[in-house]
Amino acid sequence: MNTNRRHALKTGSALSLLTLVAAAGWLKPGEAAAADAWNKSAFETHSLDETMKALGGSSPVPSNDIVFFSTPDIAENGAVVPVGITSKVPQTESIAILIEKNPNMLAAVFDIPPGTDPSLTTRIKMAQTSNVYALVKANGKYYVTSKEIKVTLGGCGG
Amino acid sequence: MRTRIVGRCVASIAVIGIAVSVVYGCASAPAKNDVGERAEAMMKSSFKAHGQATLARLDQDETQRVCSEYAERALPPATAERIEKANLDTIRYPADGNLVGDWKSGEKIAQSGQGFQYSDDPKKPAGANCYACHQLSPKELSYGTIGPSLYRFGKDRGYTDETRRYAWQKIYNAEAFAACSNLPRFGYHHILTEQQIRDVVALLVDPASPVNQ
Amino acid sequence: MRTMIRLAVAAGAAAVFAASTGAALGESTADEIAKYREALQDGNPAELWEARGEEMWKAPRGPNKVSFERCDLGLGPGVVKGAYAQLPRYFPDAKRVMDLETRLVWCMVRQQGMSEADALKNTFGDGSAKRSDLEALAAYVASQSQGIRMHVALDEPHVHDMYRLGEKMFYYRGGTHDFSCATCHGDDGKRIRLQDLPNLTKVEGARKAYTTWPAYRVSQGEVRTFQWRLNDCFRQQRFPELAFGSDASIALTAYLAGRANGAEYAGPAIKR
Amino acid sequence: MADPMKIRANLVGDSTEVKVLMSHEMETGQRKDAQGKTIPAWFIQKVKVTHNDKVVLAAQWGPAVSKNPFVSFKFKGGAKGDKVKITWVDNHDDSRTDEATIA
Repeated sequence: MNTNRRHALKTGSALSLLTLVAAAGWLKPGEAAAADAWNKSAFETHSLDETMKALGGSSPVPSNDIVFFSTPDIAENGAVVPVGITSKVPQTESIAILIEKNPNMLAAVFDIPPGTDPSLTTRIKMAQTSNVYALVKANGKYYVTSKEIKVTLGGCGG
Repeated sequence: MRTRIVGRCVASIAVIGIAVSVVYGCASAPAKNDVGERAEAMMKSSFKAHGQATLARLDQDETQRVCSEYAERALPPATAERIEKANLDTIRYPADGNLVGDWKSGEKIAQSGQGFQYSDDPKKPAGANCYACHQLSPKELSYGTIGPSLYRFGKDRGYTDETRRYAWQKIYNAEAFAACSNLPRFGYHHILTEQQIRDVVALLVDPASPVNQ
Repeated sequence: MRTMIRLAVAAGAAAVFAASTGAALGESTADEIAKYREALQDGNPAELWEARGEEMWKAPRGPNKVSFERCDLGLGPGVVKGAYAQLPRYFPDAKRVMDLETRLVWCMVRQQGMSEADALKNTFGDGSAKRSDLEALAAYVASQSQGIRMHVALDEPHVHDMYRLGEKMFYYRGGTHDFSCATCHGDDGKRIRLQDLPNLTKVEGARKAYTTWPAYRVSQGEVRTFQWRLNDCFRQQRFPELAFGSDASIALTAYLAGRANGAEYAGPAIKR
Repeated sequence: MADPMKIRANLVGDSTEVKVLMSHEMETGQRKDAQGKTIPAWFIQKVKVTHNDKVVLAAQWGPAVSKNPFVSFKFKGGAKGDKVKITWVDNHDDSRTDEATIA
């Protein structure tokens, strides 16, 4: 929907923290993520501060060419939050999902080889209402978009 | 033979194997209480005590019994009046006369659905789970609609002694105002403590409460 | 530094929140929840339970090394196609009205030679590593009734009697909170928090609700059966625990399944 | 032994649409059991999808991917009857490979 406006609102915080993850080196150019050892350090960024320490590298550019689809603004339950991401950035190599307020920010990284559509859906856990970032690596550069997903309380005994 | 069976049809079901037509005969026969008694007996043998939820919870008081009986038809006005009067008589007020506590604590109580389930720790304070059924603070998107919206409860009614007293009574025992209401009797059943009721009253009637913004 | 970042993020989040909560809040919330539910439909993990259940159905089990292919769910030994849509039903061999789960336990004990305690060991999975065979078996059997119309034999006297007892139970108020099933499920268009409550006193409501169970509950990461649904409703009603396979559980199931008659079975579904 | 995956691979136009459900706890390592003891982390870390030995999707996951993970995506070059093979490896070094035929 209105990724643009949302972007404008929080570019400041989004950009710095994403840079960090990118800089933490979770992807090496030209290599499939699955071929590498699991990138422990990238998956163990607990807070903004911690990610901050790894600052360096180029900032991801906010992009309207990354779009969330089949991703509701409100999740009825945080244990399963459907997320769909499409990248129209040419030469997209990988798509990552980050959840700002989760204990560990990075949820998943997908490598997209040539011939595979830069578009996928999956499901993530969210500890609470948070911004969710779709980070795309294309032709060696990073691009980002984000949206807030609210996690609601449910049930009669909770 | 047919008439006799229909007349005492529930007893017959229990004793004989019964024919289909007889069963349908029962549906229109005035033997409802007998089905009710059998249902009650069946429940008592089908539930098991678990933690704080003992089998005594299946024993109905007069209000529960009458409200179950009339669940599918209109409650006669005289019966409704009798129930309301009996429940009004159960309402107790704080010795110091202070009905209004802290709305912030009231908000927490309104959010919590813990308490009295067999899975709950009986040592922990219970919540009132108001948001399960009511809209209160407009900041909480996740609210239910079984009960009416209570947004602006105090503002709309006026911040008067009368409003405060009504809020206390409603929370303490709602059956005093509307027989067979869905609202639990938080005071009568000792679900909430005196202080907790004060705090929930505050959530409803304090001009500073988010409910009245 | 730390505080500054936090503040910046908080301010951003607050601004987004303010921007997205307009006047038609209730409506947009409902729309987004509907989108959430729709997005879940694409892949239902209940299929993993169905696959596991099918394997269990066909494998020799228990001390007698007998598979469920000898188990008669009412349509003949081993017949699963359409069986769930006709349950609960009266079983002359057990002299009892049984629902699916009760019948599965009966087959485990009578045919496979398991002790009742063993058969009832894991009626419900714990949401973690302890899984329930019954939930998987129920998911499989129920999946074999997809698209088949519910047809509980209400003209059978035993079933009809259970139906009427179940109806009574539905309206039985009790416990510390004065709740009955009807407290939450007796009116149209109501919800608890954001969860829509089917009005089970109406045929349309009962049809829509009953035909989705068993269901994968994303909040629990388990497929839950109708026995579980009733058990957990009564827990939240602040009642004592409804015993698995008890007469009361079957009576209430007969009432709700019977009211769903005529509707196509559409489970196992995926739900919050 | 882990349960089999449920894989669907269908030709839609010139793309193969893959949908996969995996049976896995995806335990975060942050939850506590009834006794208050932390339940250790247990989750899929790597996923690889191949078509005719060519990798069509590769992923690394943390424990924030939901229990019983689901992924859907599309790739070009598949034909009816071809196999799509999926492998996951978790943090216990347990792994599972399943395949499906493109329909």
